[in-house]
Amino acid sequence: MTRRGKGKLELDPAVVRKARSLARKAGKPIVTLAKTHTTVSVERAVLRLAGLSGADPEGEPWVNHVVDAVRQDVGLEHGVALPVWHAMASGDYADLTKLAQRAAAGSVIFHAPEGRDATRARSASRKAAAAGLRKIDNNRKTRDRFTKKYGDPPKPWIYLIVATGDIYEDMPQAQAAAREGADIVAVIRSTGQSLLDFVPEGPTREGYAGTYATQENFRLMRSALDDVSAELGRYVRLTNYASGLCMPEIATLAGLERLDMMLNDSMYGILFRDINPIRTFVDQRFSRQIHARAGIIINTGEDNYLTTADGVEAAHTVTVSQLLNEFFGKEAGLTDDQLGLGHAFEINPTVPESFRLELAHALLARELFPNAPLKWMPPTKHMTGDVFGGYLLNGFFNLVGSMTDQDILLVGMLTEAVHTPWLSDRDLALQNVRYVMESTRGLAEDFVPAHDGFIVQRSHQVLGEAIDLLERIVDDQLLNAIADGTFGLMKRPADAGRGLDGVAKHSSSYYNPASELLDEYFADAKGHAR
Amino acid sequence: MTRRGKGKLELDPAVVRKARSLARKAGKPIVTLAKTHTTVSVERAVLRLAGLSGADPEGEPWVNHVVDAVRQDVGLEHGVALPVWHAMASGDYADLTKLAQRAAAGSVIFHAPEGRDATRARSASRKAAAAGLRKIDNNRKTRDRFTKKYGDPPKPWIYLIVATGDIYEDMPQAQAAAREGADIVAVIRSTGQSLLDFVPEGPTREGYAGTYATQENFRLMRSALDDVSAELGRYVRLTNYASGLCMPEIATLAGLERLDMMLNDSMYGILFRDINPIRTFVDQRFSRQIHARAGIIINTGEDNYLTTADGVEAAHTVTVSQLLNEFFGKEAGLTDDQLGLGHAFEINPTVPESFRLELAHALLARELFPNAPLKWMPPTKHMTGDVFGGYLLNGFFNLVGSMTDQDILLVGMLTEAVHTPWLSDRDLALQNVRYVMESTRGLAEDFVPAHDGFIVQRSHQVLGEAIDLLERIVDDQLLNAIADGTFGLMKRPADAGRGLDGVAKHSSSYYNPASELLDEYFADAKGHAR
Amino acid sequence: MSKHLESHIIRPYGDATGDGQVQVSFTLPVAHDKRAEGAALQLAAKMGLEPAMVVHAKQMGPHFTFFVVYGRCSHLVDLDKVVVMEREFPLLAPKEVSAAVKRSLRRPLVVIGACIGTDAHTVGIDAILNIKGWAGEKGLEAYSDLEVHNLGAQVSVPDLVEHAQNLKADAVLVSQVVTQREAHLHNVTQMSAAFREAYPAGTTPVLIVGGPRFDESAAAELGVDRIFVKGTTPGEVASYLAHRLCATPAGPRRPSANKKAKQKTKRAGVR
Amino acid sequence: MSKHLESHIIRPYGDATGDGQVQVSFTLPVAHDKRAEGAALQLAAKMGLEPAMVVHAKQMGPHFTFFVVYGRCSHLVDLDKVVVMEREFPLLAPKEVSAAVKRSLRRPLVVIGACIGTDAHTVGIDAILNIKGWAGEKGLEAYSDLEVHNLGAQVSVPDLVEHAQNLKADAVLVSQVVTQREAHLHNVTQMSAAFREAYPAGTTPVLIVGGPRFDESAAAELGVDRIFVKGTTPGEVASYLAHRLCATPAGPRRPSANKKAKQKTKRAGVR
Ligand code: B12
Ligand code: B12
Ligand SMILES: Cc1ncc(COP(=O)(O)O)c(C=O)c1O
Ligand SMILES: Cc1ncc(COP(=O)(O)O)c(C=O)c1O
Repeated sequence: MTRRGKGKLELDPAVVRKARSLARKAGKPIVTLAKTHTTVSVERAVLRLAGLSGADPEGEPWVNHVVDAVRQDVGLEHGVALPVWHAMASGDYADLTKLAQRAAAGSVIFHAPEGRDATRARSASRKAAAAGLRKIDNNRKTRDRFTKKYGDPPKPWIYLIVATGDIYEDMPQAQAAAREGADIVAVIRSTGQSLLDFVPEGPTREGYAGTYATQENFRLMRSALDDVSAELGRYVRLTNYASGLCMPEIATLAGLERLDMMLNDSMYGILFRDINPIRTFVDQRFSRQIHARAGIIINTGEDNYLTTADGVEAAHTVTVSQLLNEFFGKEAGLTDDQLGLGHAFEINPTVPESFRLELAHALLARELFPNAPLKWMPPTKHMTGDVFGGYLLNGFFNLVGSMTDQDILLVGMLTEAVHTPWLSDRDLALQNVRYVMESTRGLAEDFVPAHDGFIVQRSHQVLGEAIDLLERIVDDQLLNAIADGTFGLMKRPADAGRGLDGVAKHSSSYYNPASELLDEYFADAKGHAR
Repeated sequence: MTRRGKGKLELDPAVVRKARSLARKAGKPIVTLAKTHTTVSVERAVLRLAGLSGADPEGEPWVNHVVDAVRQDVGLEHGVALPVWHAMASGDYADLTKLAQRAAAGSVIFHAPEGRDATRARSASRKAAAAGLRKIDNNRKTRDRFTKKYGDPPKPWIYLIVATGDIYEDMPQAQAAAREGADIVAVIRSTGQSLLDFVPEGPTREGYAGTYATQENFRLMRSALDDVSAELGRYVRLTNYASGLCMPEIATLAGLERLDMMLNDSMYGILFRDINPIRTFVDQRFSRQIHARAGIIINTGEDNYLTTADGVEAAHTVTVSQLLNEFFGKEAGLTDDQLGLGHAFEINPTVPESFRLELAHALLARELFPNAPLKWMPPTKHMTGDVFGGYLLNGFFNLVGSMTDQDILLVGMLTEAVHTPWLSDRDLALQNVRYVMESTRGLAEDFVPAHDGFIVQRSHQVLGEAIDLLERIVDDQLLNAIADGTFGLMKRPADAGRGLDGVAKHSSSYYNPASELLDEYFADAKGHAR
Repeated sequence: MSKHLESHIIRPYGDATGDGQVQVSFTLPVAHDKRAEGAALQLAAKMGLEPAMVVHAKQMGPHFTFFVVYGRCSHLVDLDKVVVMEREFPLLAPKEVSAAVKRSLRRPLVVIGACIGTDAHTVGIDAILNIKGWAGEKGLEAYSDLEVHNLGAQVSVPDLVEHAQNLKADAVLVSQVVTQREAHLHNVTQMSAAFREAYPAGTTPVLIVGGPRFDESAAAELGVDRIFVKGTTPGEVASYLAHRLCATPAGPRRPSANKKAKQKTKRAGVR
Repeated sequence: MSKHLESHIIRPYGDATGDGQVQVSFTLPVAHDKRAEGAALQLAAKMGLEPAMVVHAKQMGPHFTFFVVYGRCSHLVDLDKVVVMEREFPLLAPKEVSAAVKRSLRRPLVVIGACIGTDAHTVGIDAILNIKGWAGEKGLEAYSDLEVHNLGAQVSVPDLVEHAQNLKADAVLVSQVVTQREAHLHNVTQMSAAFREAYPAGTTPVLIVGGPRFDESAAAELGVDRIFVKGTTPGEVASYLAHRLCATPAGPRRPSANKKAKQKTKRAGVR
């Protein structure tokens, strides 16, 4: 195993340490920013944690009604917890839903409580949030029980995508995928959900090129997979996307419905959805704290950079992003085994020695993050309508996965350039993976990059370029680097992009019971660690 | 490069030496047998070398008429040279063809000359044969000139098969294949030609699943390839089959028409065509002397064993056959760089670690025969109608070729289980090879089988089994081993099989000018070597 | 050789002229058994494959089977009946485009581009617009007399129209890559209708859409002026702009395509 | 789920019931250009693919282009119209076969096998005959009351007939794997005719042929009693022999198949 010890790339530990400390330097200011701001979605997440769900007849969620109302009356900067639970204490509302309905009707006026009122509201809200976190903790225990009972599948875990747009079609397809050998099923979202500033409600039957992420859809799919897990005697994991404008809420719902992995990248929303950077980073930290608490493995999105930038030229931006995701993730309480850092097989296959370059990059990630469950993503950009050539390319992608000992393998489709996967595409893809994994099992031990050879030199070069870039980022600040198009060639200034208006700087009296509980939890988690 | 020095498999030189000396022991008696017998085809080859070609109106070649007539009159045991050139001297025949026509008409009676007649016939026949060998020598020079002029393509040489059955369809297809990237074009033969005890004449337009091997077809195809070689500035080699009942004649025609490689296995005819073992070994030695003289690279047929026997269980029979082919080849004057020893990717792909097993076997051949232009053959037996899976499997076959540094790569077809190759099958196959070779170029240097690991141990095991088998063969004689079904599970007793009646033991007065000249040639070739 | 070029009736080619050989694969919603293979052959026959061979059949789950079939296709292809949409404009070098713009407009030609709807696939439109360009050709931003505004991804139709008006766009370039449930057709039809609504008749900017799955000949139905498909290069687009906008500097500029579409849409005849 | 089993009219399935999606690939003898892609679409349309997309086109040499096409196939498959040839005999265990032979023949049943013509593919016939067997089932040589003679490869028809007569064969098993230019059909027809010629009418041994590319239902045309195809196991063949030769020990043994074929062949009516 390459996991521990010297490593095949002869990376200099000092250099690696330097890369990490640069990432810390670059990330620190962002963390401060995140700690001193809140967003509408963070506040809505608090209410969801406290048990508020459902929507009005038009489908606008109650959490949106409440947060908008509070904001109108007292602004966002104090957080919604105190005004809301103060209102609960003042008025006679059976529960939060009643309050929400009345607020929606405009018949509630929120105040920022002071003194003893504030104290009372504070502890009431803390109780409510704690109840939500308990649910999350219990789900984590349940998952642990299942994985203990069934045992975990061998690595790499096979990751398959389902995307009919209709949750009731998704369920049988997901179960079929599991029977065909999927260890992880991801339900990709409808295009555009990431730009909605609310989370749709209930089961949904139509989306474009994906299915809406809703609490009910989460619940339905998780129970469908629990059934098939029992049938197969293998715990099948469920993945969705904590990204877009509702990242914190979706993370919370994932915790409440026992999802197992969430796509959750620190910059994807900024770069690929033009979401405001500050909004993203604030939402990011909260959602990662939730994921940490829920024992959810995050999947980062470095693969996406290589769909817009070149797989060779931009290789080091992947490394930089992985280091940043690692820093932000750990700062938010995620452990190594929750960091599903992403990378991809996206080099133009006509580049000479492209396969060795892929090996160099994949092995670099493997050795930089020996304990992270790396997510290895298949070729997409260079897939064409030549489905035969595409099938071959996916085989060589699988081979890199086997030779460099990746943990999560997203299965590539021969029809990537043609359509969203067909039943038969998926079946062929799984046969491809199975052949490669079985026939090359153990080959990693015979893969020993020549000392100072092509692969070793390339990996050192990429790490070097990553360090140079991190230094530049530290100098002119990460936000500016993003603004200048450092990642994926996208220019995203900090004062532009979607959702900026949903961001507020904490007032001196800001209070968020969820954050408080989460901070305490991780504080003494660290305590124990020491 | 793995070619020289220690080697990745840490093979013990003493063990390797032992394997070779056992092969010599096993082969020696066969060589004696071959040196003391002749066959109708050997004798016909002498006449072809002396310039006799053509056939009667029914298509029966003149060489057959003459040899049959001589045999009738004086038997085969003295060889045909003396009776024939004695007849030429006695009667007034413009040339051999005239003699043949008269012999066919039954109006020639052949005698075995004595004394001065014999001496005269001997030198006349020697002159005639020498003229033929000069043609062959000139062809060799021409080839050398071309390869010097164009330069040889990089290894591995891409080997493609053409098989329309019609030489006039074959020519454009072969040129197309060359333009698509083929370095070697093989025209496979019509089924059943190997069982004909004569070589068909002239250009042919119909064969089953292959095209007849005739002198004219050889000439046409070689000149078609000369044209495309000039066009591409790359010398494209031509391959055919020196096997079956007419092996010596076909070898001779190959030399006379400047073919570059010939399929020529010491046991294929015995095992897969049920040709009598003695007939085969006698024909074998003569044809290999011709190939040696002509600078033709032979391709042996170990791949075939694995189509009837299991790729894992029978792996060592491949090694044994390679060692025997090497011994017989060198004894007949072939140099290392003329020994295109065969092996194949025929392990059941569902066998765990099958890919590593293939690597072990391929690397063993590579390191046992560091200077032989090994011929690496694609999967056939385990190819199915799943053309996608087949395309993938061919990719992994190509990868073994790249990682173990093979010299001649026979390109596999995704439709192997379906039909003889289509134009598009060949084009897809070449794209497959190109991707694998380009993208993994140099990967061999990163392939270092773990010390005492799976691959090393497997290769040692196979070599060990090969030695055990060779010992058994040495004990109970090669001919008996063949009779007992040691190779390809086929039982072939020495006193059965086709063509036995065409074999004769030399009489004390046996004379064969071609053999004499060839023996002298190699004798002083060895002389120079010393 | 030449016969290949002359004969106008052709058939698929396996390894001999006229053999008509083709390969087909598909899934049928049945478990794998003899009947299933018969069903596969029945379908092949209906597609014109006779004789046909099922060379591979693999059951997937309890209710589906994947088939690979090879066979001789009886259908003929008549090359004379093939209708191809030839490029209706000359290919110009960047300099020539700029010259044409200068000559006819005497001001920069204003181009805006975007991915509309929920589509976030910007690589295609960027390939056309960004300086970096595509397939070795620089993008429109590199053209001296073109003023390019790239609005990026997931732009709503109202925003697009507003920008077009504020920037006085001469041409609007829209990309659509996601085609599930015909998303690209819905979005484009909606977009072109919105422009006709927002602009006085005949003054709408030139509407150009592109994407890998469009049918080049569907411009009229979609109410746009031109459709570009897979493999488009920036130079082609620039040349089209010059052809479309700089040929007749004075003359009115209402694309016949819009007329047609107008009649279709509710708002037909609005003045 | 159950609907899958009930509905008798089905369509190809891509990722939704009824979407009719299929994949096709073929080569056309034309250079690659717009017209060629149009030609590919024309062929797809004739095969019933509409809409169809050319997703890949690669020119091969100056005169050929390879295409990959995806599209919606309009054809329906009617499962009720599928004719499957069901096994007409019960599968017996080796013991049962031997018992049947003992009972009805009171002597070993003599079987000879060979690859005829120039075909040298013996793996198939060996799979059926050799003790080693196939797919976990032992071959006929392992059956106590079967006397098996495997003549191997490239046996000429006259030789085969001669052996059959000398060995008093009850059944003759012939394998044909090479199918180029219909070699397998020619050889088998020739073989069955030779047997009818050599034997008094109605006394010919049971003629069985097999190979991966035969049509199971073509026995009558080829003048043989039974055809076995891809995936045959020794047990099936042994069971058929018992069924065919041991069912009616006394009764005459002229397969109707031969009758039919007789009328076809020149020598019909010879007595
Ligand atoms: C890169 C990519 C992405 C990137 C996009 C990054 C970015 N900023 O663009 C990322 C990773 C973000 C992504 C995400 C998704 N993607 Co995506 N993606 C691709 C991929 C791999 C390549 C597309 C590409 O860049 N092609 C290269 C460009 C240059 O080609 P092009 O777009 O055809 O453009 C050329 C021509 O069409 C033309 N052209 C295009 N537009 C225009 C416009 C004008 C005006 C003109 C003149 C010409 C023109 O000129 C260009 C140059 O020749 C394809 C698969 C593939 N290999 O094709 C999938 C693919 C397009 N994606 C797909 C899907 C479903 C998605 C998701 C919706 C999945 C999900 N649910 O999460 C998401 C969401 C994105 C969204 N909301 O739209 C599907 C679409 C299926 C379909 N036909 O409906 C595809 C086909 C993959 C698949 N098989 O499932 N994707
Ligand atoms: C092994 C093999 C060989 C071996 C054969 C060794 C041997 N002693 O048999 C060797 C290397 C010698 C060989 C040579 C050639 N081969 Co070859 N060979 C194959 C290969 C790879 C596998 C065939 C096989 O063994 N299948 C496994 C057996 C068990 O399956 P099966 O034969 O179908 O038998 C089963 C059933 O059909 C049935 N069955 C079969 N026969 C019978 C008989 C009876 C009575 C019954 C009841 C049942 C039955 O039961 C069996 C068990 O289920 C195929 C490609 C492929 N993957 O299929 C090519 C293939 C068959 N060969 C082919 C060709 C062209 C040749 C050559 C003619 C090429 C040449 N010109 O040199 C030569 C010459 C041989 C000759 N004169 O016939 C072509 C045939 C094309 C066609 N359809 O016409 C194929 C398809 C490869 C290709 N795509 O080109 N070949
Ligand atoms: C990291 C990451 N987040 C989110 C998404 C999903 O995109 P959206 O947020 O638009 O659903 C992706 C898509 O691949 C992704 O890679
Ligand atoms: C070594 C060898 N000789 C000869 C042949 C050709 O067979 P035949 O002699 O029947 O033409 C082959 C076929 O692959 C072969 O491998």
